[in-house]
Amino acid sequence: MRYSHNVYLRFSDSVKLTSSTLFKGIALFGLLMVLTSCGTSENNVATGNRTGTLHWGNGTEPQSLDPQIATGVPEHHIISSVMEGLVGKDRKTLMPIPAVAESWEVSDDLKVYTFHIRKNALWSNGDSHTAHDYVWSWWRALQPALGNLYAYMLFPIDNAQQYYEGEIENFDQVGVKALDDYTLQITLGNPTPYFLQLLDHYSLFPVHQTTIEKFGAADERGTRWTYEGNLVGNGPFSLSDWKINRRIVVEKNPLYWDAENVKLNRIIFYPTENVTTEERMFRAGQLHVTNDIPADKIDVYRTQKNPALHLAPYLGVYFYRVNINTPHLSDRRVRRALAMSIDRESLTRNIVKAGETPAYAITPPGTIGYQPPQELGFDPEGAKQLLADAGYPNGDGFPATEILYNTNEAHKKIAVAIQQMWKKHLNIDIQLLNQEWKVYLASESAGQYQVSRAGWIGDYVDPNNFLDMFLCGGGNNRTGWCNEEYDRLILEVAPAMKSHKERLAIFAKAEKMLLDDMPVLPIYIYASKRLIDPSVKNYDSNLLDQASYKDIYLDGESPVTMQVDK
Amino acid sequence: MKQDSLSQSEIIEEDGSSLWNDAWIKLSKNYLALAGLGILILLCVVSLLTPWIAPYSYEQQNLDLGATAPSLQHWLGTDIFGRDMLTRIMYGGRVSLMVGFIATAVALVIGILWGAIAGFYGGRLDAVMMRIVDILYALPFMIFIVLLMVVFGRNILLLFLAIGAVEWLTMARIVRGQVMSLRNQEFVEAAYSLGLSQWTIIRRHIIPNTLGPVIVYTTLTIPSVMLLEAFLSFLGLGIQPPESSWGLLINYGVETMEEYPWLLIFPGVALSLTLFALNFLGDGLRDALDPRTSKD
Amino acid sequence: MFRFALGRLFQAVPVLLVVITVTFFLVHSAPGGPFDADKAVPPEVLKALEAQYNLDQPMWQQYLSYLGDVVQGDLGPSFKYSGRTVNELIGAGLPTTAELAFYAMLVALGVGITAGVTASMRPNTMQDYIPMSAAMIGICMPSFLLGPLLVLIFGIHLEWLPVSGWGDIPGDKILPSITLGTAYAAYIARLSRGGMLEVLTQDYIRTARAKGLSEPVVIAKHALRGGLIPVVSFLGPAFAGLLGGSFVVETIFQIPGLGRFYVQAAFNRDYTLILGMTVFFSTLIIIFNLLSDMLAIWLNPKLRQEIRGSN
Amino acid sequence: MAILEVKGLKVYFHTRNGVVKAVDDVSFSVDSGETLAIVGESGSGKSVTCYSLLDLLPKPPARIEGGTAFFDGEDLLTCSPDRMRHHRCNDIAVIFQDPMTSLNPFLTIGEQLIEPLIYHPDKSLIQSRSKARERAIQLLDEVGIIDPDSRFDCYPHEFSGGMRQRVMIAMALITKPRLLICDEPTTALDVTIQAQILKLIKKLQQTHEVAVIFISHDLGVVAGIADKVLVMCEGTIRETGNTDSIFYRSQNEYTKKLLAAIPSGPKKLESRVKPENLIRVSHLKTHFNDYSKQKIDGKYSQIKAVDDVSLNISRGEILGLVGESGSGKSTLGRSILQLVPNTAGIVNFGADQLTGLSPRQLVPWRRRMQMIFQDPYASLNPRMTVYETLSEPLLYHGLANRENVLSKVSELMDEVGLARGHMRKYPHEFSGGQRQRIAIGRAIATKPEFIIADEPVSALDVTIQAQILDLILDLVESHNLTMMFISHDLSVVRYISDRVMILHQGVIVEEGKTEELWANPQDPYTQNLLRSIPIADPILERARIENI
Repeated sequence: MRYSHNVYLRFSDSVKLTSSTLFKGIALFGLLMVLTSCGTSENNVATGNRTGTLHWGNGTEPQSLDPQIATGVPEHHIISSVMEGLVGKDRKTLMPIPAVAESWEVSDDLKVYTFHIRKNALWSNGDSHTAHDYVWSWWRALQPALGNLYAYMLFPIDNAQQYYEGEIENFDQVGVKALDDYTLQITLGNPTPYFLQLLDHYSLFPVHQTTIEKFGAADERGTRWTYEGNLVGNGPFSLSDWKINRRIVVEKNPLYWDAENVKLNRIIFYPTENVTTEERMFRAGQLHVTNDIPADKIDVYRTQKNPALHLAPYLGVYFYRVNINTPHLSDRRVRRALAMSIDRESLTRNIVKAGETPAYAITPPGTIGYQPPQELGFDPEGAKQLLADAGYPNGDGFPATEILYNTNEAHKKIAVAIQQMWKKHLNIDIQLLNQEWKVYLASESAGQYQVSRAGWIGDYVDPNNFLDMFLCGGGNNRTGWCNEEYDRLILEVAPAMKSHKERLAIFAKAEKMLLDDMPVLPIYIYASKRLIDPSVKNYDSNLLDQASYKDIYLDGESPVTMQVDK
Repeated sequence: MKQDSLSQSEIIEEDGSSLWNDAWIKLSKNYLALAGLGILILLCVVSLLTPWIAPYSYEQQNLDLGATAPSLQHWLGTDIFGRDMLTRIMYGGRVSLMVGFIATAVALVIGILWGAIAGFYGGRLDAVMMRIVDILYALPFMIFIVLLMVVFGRNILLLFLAIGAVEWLTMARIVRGQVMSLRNQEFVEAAYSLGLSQWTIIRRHIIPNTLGPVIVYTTLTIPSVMLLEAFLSFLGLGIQPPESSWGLLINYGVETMEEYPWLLIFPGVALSLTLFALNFLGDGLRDALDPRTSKD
Repeated sequence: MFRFALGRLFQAVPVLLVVITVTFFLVHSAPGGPFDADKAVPPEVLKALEAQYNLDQPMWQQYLSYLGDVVQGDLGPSFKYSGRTVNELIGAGLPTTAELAFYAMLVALGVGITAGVTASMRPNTMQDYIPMSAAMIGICMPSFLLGPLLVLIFGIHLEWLPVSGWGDIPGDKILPSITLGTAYAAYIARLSRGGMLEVLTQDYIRTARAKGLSEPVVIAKHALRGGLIPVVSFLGPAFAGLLGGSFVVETIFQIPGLGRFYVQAAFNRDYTLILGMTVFFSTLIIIFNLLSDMLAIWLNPKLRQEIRGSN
Repeated sequence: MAILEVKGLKVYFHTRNGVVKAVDDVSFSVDSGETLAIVGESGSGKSVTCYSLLDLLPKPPARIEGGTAFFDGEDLLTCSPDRMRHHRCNDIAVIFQDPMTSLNPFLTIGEQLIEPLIYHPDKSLIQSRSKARERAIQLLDEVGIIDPDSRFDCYPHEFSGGMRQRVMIAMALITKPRLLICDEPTTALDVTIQAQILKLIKKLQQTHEVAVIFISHDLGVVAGIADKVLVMCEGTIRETGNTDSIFYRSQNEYTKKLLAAIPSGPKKLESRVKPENLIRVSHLKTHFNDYSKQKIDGKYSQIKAVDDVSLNISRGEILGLVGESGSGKSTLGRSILQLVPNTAGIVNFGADQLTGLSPRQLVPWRRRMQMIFQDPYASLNPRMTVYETLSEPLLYHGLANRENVLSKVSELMDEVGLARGHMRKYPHEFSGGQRQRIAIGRAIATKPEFIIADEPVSALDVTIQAQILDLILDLVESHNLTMMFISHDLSVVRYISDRVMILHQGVIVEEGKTEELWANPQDPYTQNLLRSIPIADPILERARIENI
């Protein structure tokens, strides 16, 4: 018998009472929270449609809004709303259209461009906007201390590269001249058919000298001139608020030369890193436009024939690099076998799903009329034969091979599918290795990989932008592949061609050489994927996925029409 | 004294039998705990036999089939690669259970020893040891993992190490708290006055009496270790596709919970089942290992 | 009490120093640099960048100058968010994260203590089993699952609450607070149940009943104080955990808090930001542990007097 | 006229292992102004009886199976919770055994005192805080708290044990109850304090005219205070009657056994003291840092638990060490055994010096000297069976090997009077007395020469106490042990020791041969101590109380 003396307690009969006092506290707290939530039933989209505010899902938080420091797509969106270059692009065809320059002439040798700057173009603080701004801006862009990763965009300009690399010291020798306040003359080193396109790239946008110098030296990184309240631009909108990781707000710029045609009053850019969340925000009416769509959601929207779904080809290629210096991968028959046993049709249809097109060449087809050679289609039998020829009949003796990819669910899915395809068609063992982004970059550039996932997004629409990746020892080559004839074609022969057609033929020849050797396995051509509320008008999908914010307007009233994108 | 080493080894053997034998007898009367144990054993057996009894290959894809809801062919449906979910859950269980048990065991051993030593000796040693725990708590875990990976390469052992390295900290704190209250108990003083060495006292008198909270914490740790494994695998430290684990399956299932709910539900059920089985077993074990609970 | 706190803070100095040192060399030895990018960075650019952030100096020199800056409260410039200082970034994220942690703590305490106390009043009955099973699930329910579930139910289907944001749309703070607070609510439920069960067997509870006090008074006045001491000791680590562990919730709900900075910084190899956040978080952890210890002492008159006496 | 009339009370405990009849068919009545003592050993059901009246038992497992308890014509066993609160607040109050645990450590005593007044269930009787405070301070004054006004806001830990019990008494009286239940109110107190408290209760009973139910295991205490006595054992009433008839003319076997078990009189055995000093302690000091006080010059002030004690113990001698709580008697014992670090002084075992030896060097000595602890619940590892507990020292010190350990353990169990069949049981499965037998077995397992017994029988019932004392005497005899016997209980020390030392505040105030010291105490402290011992004889005891 043991009743320890401390068990004589009586459990309450009035539990309800006690818990109710406690519950009261909780309820009060809950009530407070709910009360704050009962303010409005209108969502962002509805409010935005009323007030002319566009809610834009912008991917990640921009790291800088300095056009000569920024490098990413999210930065691009914001910068292109607050700044403008000499030349713009038609939002459908991407053909050059006048922007700050109302007109321009090109010399017969295609080397000298003369731009006539609008007299009514102003900086957002009211300063006048002149040709000298461009000379100064590009001088700044070419200062090595600034650490401009896009300095090479200016290299078509005569002597720009030499100046940047310190071979010449006098900037006057660089081919940029302000003939007068409103006339800018640019001399190129070689004829560059895509030069006008470059002018719409933010790295060639003008920046406001006084503002920059007010906050630091011209070539100093990370000054506060890009903050809200400080930034002076020349675009249709001006920066009014920047809350890190929360939102960036741009307001209509009344001093913009074309202000009367700008219909939006305001754009709010949200950093939406998490695609799944972004999609939910869209569904809850918190966003007009998303940056992306989760792959698994695409089918749902497709089945619903949801008008919000916008899929379009995008100027980028998803491919695998093959490290040529890996013994068993140095045999080009092996590489070709690998390429031929990827069922790209099935992959794009079943895994990536967003209307991406299978890629059989590194250059996206249709790039300003360029059609790359396409010969290595899906041919498992031929691949098996090639592998046998290389000494691995039925995959026997083929060393275990690793696919390296950076940590990401989408990359993983593709790697898993390809792993299985190679296993099935070639009977070879493939392992997957994912590394965190920076580690992956380090491994890849150090050549410490066998097969590695890669992607390339074009900065401008020209095959050169893709093909000059694989020059001998190029910083973006990373495969160890080197072909002097290829280099000569890209660097010397193509630029010297007189006609567009001849030039494209040279590119085709070069690309054929690349594909024959297969140091890269092209997989698919990217597609831009966005969900866009039907109230957003004048948004047109294009190859560069570049919106023209000045043209967009919101109309929540008009009946929803089925939009067909292609 | 010359028999000392011999007699100590005998003590160990005796120690092993009694408490655990009695615990087992008591456990066998606790039906809930037995059910938990049964489920765990079943899961382990299924995991062991998976290569022979799995209905499909875990890596064989059927891209055109894609994700399909449960059907007669695929009882638990298929994933987006057209792979049989039942098979993948079975294979995933192998990884998850192994990681869960081994990594927790690593954390358990380090945590108990660390906490017991710190708590028992107290004073400056305790202060230093607990400051080390503080420091480890504060270090950026992700950088640590990435570095581990780079220095040692990819290795399943490393996974255990990494998980153990995180989970033992809390365990050490719990055990330390327990030990500090135990070390002033009279039976410890009695053991001390018998001339037992400190190590023997820690091992025979202190640690067995900390088992209650340790077991409860352990049952909570195993599921969270399984989810941590998914995170580490995602970072590239753990297992690599096409292999999978419950944690990874759940991780992916969350992404598609609206479109393909079965990709979340079934691995989730597997994990929850383990969780509850562990919980019941843990509570049962705690009671069974505490002789005092038997008569009330 | 003051001297006690001072002593504890003094002890924290070497801990912080070791944390800074280890983290410093850890991040610098991690592969990949802050300026590595998808597109190859020209060597001259890289050189310019490294020169600007003193990365071209010997490691020990960088370390010493960093230490010097930290002592002065300057955590340096962020490498990645060009133009922002680490102090500024922490300043931008802290109010949000602190607010989130605070609400989550309210949820955790409110729900946890209610459930724990309710369960402890009738142990081993349904009134005990149901909240405790829920707690079990709550502990193990990862927030990456709970968050989306709540969003789908309350944000998408019922359309009661916003699915993301923080302070942008009314009510957008509710779901994140619940998501973050749930795991802690579950822990607190278990702790308070355990604490209450122990206290309810104490003689002084019986005394209180024998005095003719009503049950609510017995629970609220006599039992809670002692029964919640385990919870109070848990508050420090919990708050630190809430602050540091909010990353997942911040990502799910697009909340501009510190957690996202921290993880992004780690991925970006933003050395100064990683270090700064680590220093900041360790300091917070130390302070919160101290605060919860002080609260526990303050709640216990005997300890309170001993501490006061030692002053 | 009976204020409380209990008839046929049955309280059963429904546990997983069956039904325990804690109280079985108990009937009694208490008159106004009368003191009823309920006497019994632990587990006799005496506390359960009283708690069931106030609905203070945990349900489950307890269940009241039958009976009535009429208080003022209302049955306490069936009344509503509200009525019960009413009774608790107005009519019946309880003083619990341990004032240390029965007061809420988190609240000031003032707050706890006034609670029944400010939370009174009857709204019209709720008093304001200030009024309640006045009443409480007046009562505190009445129970002998000095400076009640400022002590009102102190916490329980700031009071000594005796003062705390005074607070408890004030708390019980604050509602002006008509029935006061005292549950072993002095058991946790030192004898001198006990005497004061008993006197206080007696006085208050007379001034407040309350009926008292006095629960106690101590017949000496009961003898002086009770009008009527109820003897309980195993849930049933064994005998009931007025005090004198129970003490002088008891017919009941159990009552007789209880009375006989009270240790009294001198040691019966011959002394076997040999003229050889086994233990020599000279100028021993054990000081601790006082963390509760301010540091002076960076150092804590010292608590002088043992302050310059010198003593010798001869081989074969049993030295009784007597002191009240806080006198440093336990610390002295532990200091001699080198279980706490000595601040100064020398301890010799035979010819060898123990002080200054490292723990490793002490190991062989540990075998030769052992300790028996006070609390048989705390001193046994709850997760080790009897076999493990007893075999551990045997194996560790190489006194047994694998083959013969079982038989050695069996022998030990025989020696301390435990059935061999209990070898695989855990401590909690035993009663207190049996546990103390295990602890004694562990102590003698190593065949020590010297044992310090630290209050080995204080936690035990009186009948068990007698058995254990006899066991100890037997073992001292058969094993040629030398012993230091620490106790607060003078009767026990007298019963067992050859020589006695009185320790007060770390200093030995008096020492001498047991009977000599008893007959002629010199020190006033010793005199007071001896005077305070209750005597299990109503007439003598009443006279003793009168004389204090």
